[in-house]
Amino acid sequence: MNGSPSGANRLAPAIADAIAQEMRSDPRVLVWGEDVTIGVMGPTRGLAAEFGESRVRDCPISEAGFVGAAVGAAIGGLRPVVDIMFSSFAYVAFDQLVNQAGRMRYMTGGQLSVPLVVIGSAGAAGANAAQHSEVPPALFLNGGGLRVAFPSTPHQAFWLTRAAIRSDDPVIVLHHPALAAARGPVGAEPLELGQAEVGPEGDDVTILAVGLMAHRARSAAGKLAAEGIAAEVVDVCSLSPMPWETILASVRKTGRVVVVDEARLTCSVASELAAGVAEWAFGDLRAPVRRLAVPDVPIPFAPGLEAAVIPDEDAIARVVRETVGA
Amino acid sequence: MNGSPSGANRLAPAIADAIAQEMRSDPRVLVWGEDVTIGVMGPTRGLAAEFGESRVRDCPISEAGFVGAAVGAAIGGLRPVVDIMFSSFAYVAFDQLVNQAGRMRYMTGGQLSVPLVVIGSAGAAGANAAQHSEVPPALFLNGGGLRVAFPSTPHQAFWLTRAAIRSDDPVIVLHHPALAAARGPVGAEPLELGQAEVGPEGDDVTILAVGLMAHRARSAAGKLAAEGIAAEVVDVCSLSPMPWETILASVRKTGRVVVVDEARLTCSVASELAAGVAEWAFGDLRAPVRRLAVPDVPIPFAPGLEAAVIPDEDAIARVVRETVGA
Amino acid sequence: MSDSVLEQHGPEWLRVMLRIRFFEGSLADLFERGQLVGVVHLSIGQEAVAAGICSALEPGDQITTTHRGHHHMLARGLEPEPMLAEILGKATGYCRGKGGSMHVACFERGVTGANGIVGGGIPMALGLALAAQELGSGGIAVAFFGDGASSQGTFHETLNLAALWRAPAVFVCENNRYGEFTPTERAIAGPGVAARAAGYGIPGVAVDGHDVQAVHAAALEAVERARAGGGPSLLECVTTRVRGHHEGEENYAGTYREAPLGPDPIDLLDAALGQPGLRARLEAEERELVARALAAAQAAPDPDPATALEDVFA
Amino acid sequence: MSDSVLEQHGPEWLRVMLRIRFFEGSLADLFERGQLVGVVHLSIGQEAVAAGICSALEPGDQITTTHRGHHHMLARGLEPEPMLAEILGKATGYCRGKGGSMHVACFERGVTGANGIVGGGIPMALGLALAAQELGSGGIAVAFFGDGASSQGTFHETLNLAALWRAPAVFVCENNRYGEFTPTERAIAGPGVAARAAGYGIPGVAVDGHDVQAVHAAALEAVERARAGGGPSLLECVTTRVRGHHEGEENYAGTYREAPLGPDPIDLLDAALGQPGLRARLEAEERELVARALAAAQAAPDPDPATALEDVFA
Ligand SMILES: Cc1ncc(C[n+]2csc(CCOP(=O)(O)OP(=O)(O)O)c2C)c(N)n1
Ligand SMILES: Cc1ncc(C[n+]2csc(CCOP(=O)(O)OP(=O)(O)O)c2C)c(N)n1
Ligand SMILES: [Mg+2]
Ligand SMILES: [Mg+2]
Repeated sequence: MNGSPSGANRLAPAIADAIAQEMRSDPRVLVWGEDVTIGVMGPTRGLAAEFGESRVRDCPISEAGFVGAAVGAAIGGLRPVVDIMFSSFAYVAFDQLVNQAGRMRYMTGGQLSVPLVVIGSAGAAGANAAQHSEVPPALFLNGGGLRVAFPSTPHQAFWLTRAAIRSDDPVIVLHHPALAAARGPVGAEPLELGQAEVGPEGDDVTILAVGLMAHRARSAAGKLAAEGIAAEVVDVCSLSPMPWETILASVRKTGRVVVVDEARLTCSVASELAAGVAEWAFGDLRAPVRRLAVPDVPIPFAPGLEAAVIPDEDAIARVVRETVGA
Repeated sequence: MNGSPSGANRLAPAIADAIAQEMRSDPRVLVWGEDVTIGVMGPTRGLAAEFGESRVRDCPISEAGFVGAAVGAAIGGLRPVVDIMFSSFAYVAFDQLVNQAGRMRYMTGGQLSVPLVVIGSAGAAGANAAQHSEVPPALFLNGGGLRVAFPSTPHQAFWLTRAAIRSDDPVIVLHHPALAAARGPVGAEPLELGQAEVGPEGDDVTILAVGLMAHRARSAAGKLAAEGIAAEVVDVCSLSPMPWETILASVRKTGRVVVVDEARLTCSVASELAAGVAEWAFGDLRAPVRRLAVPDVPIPFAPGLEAAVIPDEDAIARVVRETVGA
Repeated sequence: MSDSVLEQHGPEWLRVMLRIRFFEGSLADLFERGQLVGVVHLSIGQEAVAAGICSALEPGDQITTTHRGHHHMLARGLEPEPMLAEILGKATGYCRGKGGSMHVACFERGVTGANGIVGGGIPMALGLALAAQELGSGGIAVAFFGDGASSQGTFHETLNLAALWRAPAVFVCENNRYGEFTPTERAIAGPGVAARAAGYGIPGVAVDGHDVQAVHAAALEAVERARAGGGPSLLECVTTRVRGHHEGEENYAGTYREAPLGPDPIDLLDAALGQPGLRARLEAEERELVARALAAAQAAPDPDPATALEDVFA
Repeated sequence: MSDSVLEQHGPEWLRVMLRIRFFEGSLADLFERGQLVGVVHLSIGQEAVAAGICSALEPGDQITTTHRGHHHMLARGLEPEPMLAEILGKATGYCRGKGGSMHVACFERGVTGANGIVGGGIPMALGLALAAQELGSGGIAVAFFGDGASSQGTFHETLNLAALWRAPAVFVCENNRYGEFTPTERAIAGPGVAARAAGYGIPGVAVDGHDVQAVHAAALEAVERARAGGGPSLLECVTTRVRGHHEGEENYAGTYREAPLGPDPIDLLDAALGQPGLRARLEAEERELVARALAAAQAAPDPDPATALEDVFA
């Protein structure tokens, strides 16, 4: 390992730096979105100053239109990076993402590539209420044809954004608003789409988690270590391709699994992970795979209500203890 | 059990008859959609002749607009039934379904009801290709706030459509195009949202399936019976509420489970069912829960390709045999 | 506008516009002091649109509004206390603390809902109008939305549907010349929002949204047309967003080009009324009313966490 | 239109329009005989739109089209054999049998894609135009879509974006006076599709889509404007859908009100050309060409089932 490839040491700036570096080296990379010149959400902040307001282009509020245009532009030889702000705004462009971007290569028998990146925040960050707190990766995964990454550290954010821009496939990059200012170095070792990060390591139980839940899982693991429970956290920062080998290797070692998700439980990534583990590592399981996720409710506004539905460190630790005791 | 409440003996007409009966008894029920007066997809055929072209209203091609209007109309005191044709057309109205219809009661603290029904076909029926063969229930379930039903027989179709129209919640009713002409009586015993149908019964293994897959599971069970394997099929025709009690009761009896789904595997209903079973009936499982679903590809056009990705009777029987042998 | 209209409505307009001003001002204060959760988008400067339109409505009518909708709700007659309680996430809020600033609603009083999705509430208003039409209630529906929202597909789809079906609806574009930080002319091609009505064969009128009299006159015409079965209209009210897009934006937005301020709608109305002393009296009353509502809302209990699981389904 | 344009393009127009007619006719026959899988939407009667527009394009340009797009593809120069192979689900189809009738594409030859989602391809064409603009290729993009599609939100959003950004794009609405079984006047409020262009400040022209000369003249103007940096245009070509919405519709659609037939575009052109013998010669050639292509496509192998798992990701 040599020096860091990025001076960014917080998550949203690490995304911005990855975009900037790709823009410098590849003139086909450009940025579209609402107020991306100002960079409301963070990941595009500062880019307009360097690359100008044509290459970093503010769009009218018409997500289906400009996401669809980005699909066409990607097919036509550009590599658009669209900041859709809150990932739930993708719902108004859902057909363009799932049924167009996600199908074009296949429907044309491999003729077309759609090297499109869509960046959006995912998760609750304190009183944003139901329409601005969504964690929608399961929708993109079941929708199909899309790559999905959800980094939880600046290191992951930098490398996965870079990999997303270099990918010839459409990639959704999610980032958690509560982690925008999360600090950490960008390491020299690249991370590719399809890789997970493991840490801390442990033999007693595996915690599978993403985004803010990965952060909380690491905190819970620290707490549990003090109690003598060695929890291993697999941060599934890439969801498509899903890093099954890393996940199953950890499960085979520990025989116990807790999955934590900030999405609603039903048909979630948590359920996918639990189902895969229970199908492919059944013989290694010493306890049921427990899922800890948001109950099937929209995210409420009041901070106390919001906190009541989203798994926290204590809830994670409790379920891990139950699983280890099982 | 008395006589049948419906003269319909095929699936799509059973939906139409349920709508007609509700329209007769409740003037607030009306039907919107593209060419519903002609009834392209079946579920609205014949209604315009009885109820007129204002109450059965053809809409311009603007799904977000008229689904959104139906949300407003439902809030305002009507009970709109929207035929969206192919359920994948819901992707252009996804925000209105998930983020509006599915959130309004919650966001308003229970002030508003959205008694809306959206009917759409789901599944491949021979060479409709990627954009017209979707099976999207997982998207609605993870999206949240929506009830979902997917009947596989005229009986289920009649009763679940009736329950959907009478429900004060937004309900998505899916129907499989390959089953539109499926024959069968409408029984006198009502079926409610949240109920599953079990049959054939069996002690060796449980097959969980929906829609066309439930049909194929029943055929496979017949074949397996001849081999001495007693498979029990749970037709999960209601997906929200999910009939967990019925499902888990069957699993506790058999200890072996195969889940069959016509959606892409990742984050599918199959994964949800498998995860739930593996979490809540772990101690009863004598073999891993196997999932049989569409691999993570769009549905291809050519019939031979389409058949290659969708589980059929033989594949179901094979996986059941493996599970029973495990 | 005849003087009698001004006489009839002027004092109430002034009262409600002051109420909005103080209400929103109190939120700005709370934000400043770090006592607000979530994001708030204030409507200071846009009071005349709310007052002018809502005073043309009847109790049975419904409105849908946006992330920036407190003024519409107050002008529609919602109570400051449960509104503030909602915005503070209290159990006594209109939505039991589940909605917050972007989702305040009171159906009973004709506010079906605000919306966090730009353009999301436009079709809903059409549906409310169609329900009124179908049920013969005599009611109409008004969709409030921003200039930015007029670029959304739902705007186009809804106007086409509403025009085809002669829905008793009024579509009010509150053009404050910005969508977030993007000036309208960089977001809307062509001659402007009102001009798009012609494409649907419905009336499209632009008025000075600082001038409550002008807004009201245009609203009356559109509302009467809708109620009489004459179909929908598009009304563009050009106004000024005084406080930027949302409180706290200076943390990242820097100094973007703000559009020139228009006249203060309250000053304008006050001058037109020419009743010395009225403003001062109403100011005192409304300042007091908002202060009392705020104190009560602040003293209200937080929601019981168990209620987070309620209200998803019937 | 000057006679020299007719002289220059007339015979090729006639040839391609006949090719389309025979191509589509052969599909109708196949359907009739139960030899077609899936659904086909035929373009018989609409040949002049395809011929008139595509003859105004250059090789580097791109088009997006719809569920009803065979005519555009043939006019753009795609080969009948791999098109038919695709429609028959064969391994030798342009899309290896994965796309079928609604998704034929050949990017190399300037057909980015058809679309099964009404309105879905309109923004894609904008993106292709912006890519050409950005990469300085000199190319333009054309979005073909139906009258029905003009009610979709993507139409509005795309026109606004294209106008704002002066995209080198031409938006061609092929108004065959029906969306499925709904006549246009029951789906489009106001004065019509072309009139909506004014709302975006771009040219909007309606032409007789049966008349290839009229279509071509309007196309040339729009294409030249786009290529010269003058921004997008909206072109409405009023035409006739001769065979209904899709083959086999009589199984359920009954006799709905069909719009009166317009003139046959091939007859019209033939008469304008006034070259006795030309049509008969081209008919013989094109009938033969399509027959040979069909025979070859039918003889082609089915795709290997294993290929179903390919082409999802790079
Ligand atoms: C679909 C969607 N896209 C983007 C946003 C983010 N957003 C919130 S307010 C806003 C600007 C809206 O502008 P306008 O409609 O003019 O309303 P104003 O804020 O000026 O009142 C944007 C882009 C959103 N909430 N929803
Ligand atoms: C989003 C969506 N809604 C509905 C349909 C079903 N559908 C297929 S073609 C069609 C009519 C399209 O009409 P128009 O745009 O005029 O094209 P035409 O068929 O006349 O060529 C409809 C409604 C669809 N494919 N996609
Ligand atoms: Mg604005
Ligand atoms: Mg048409």
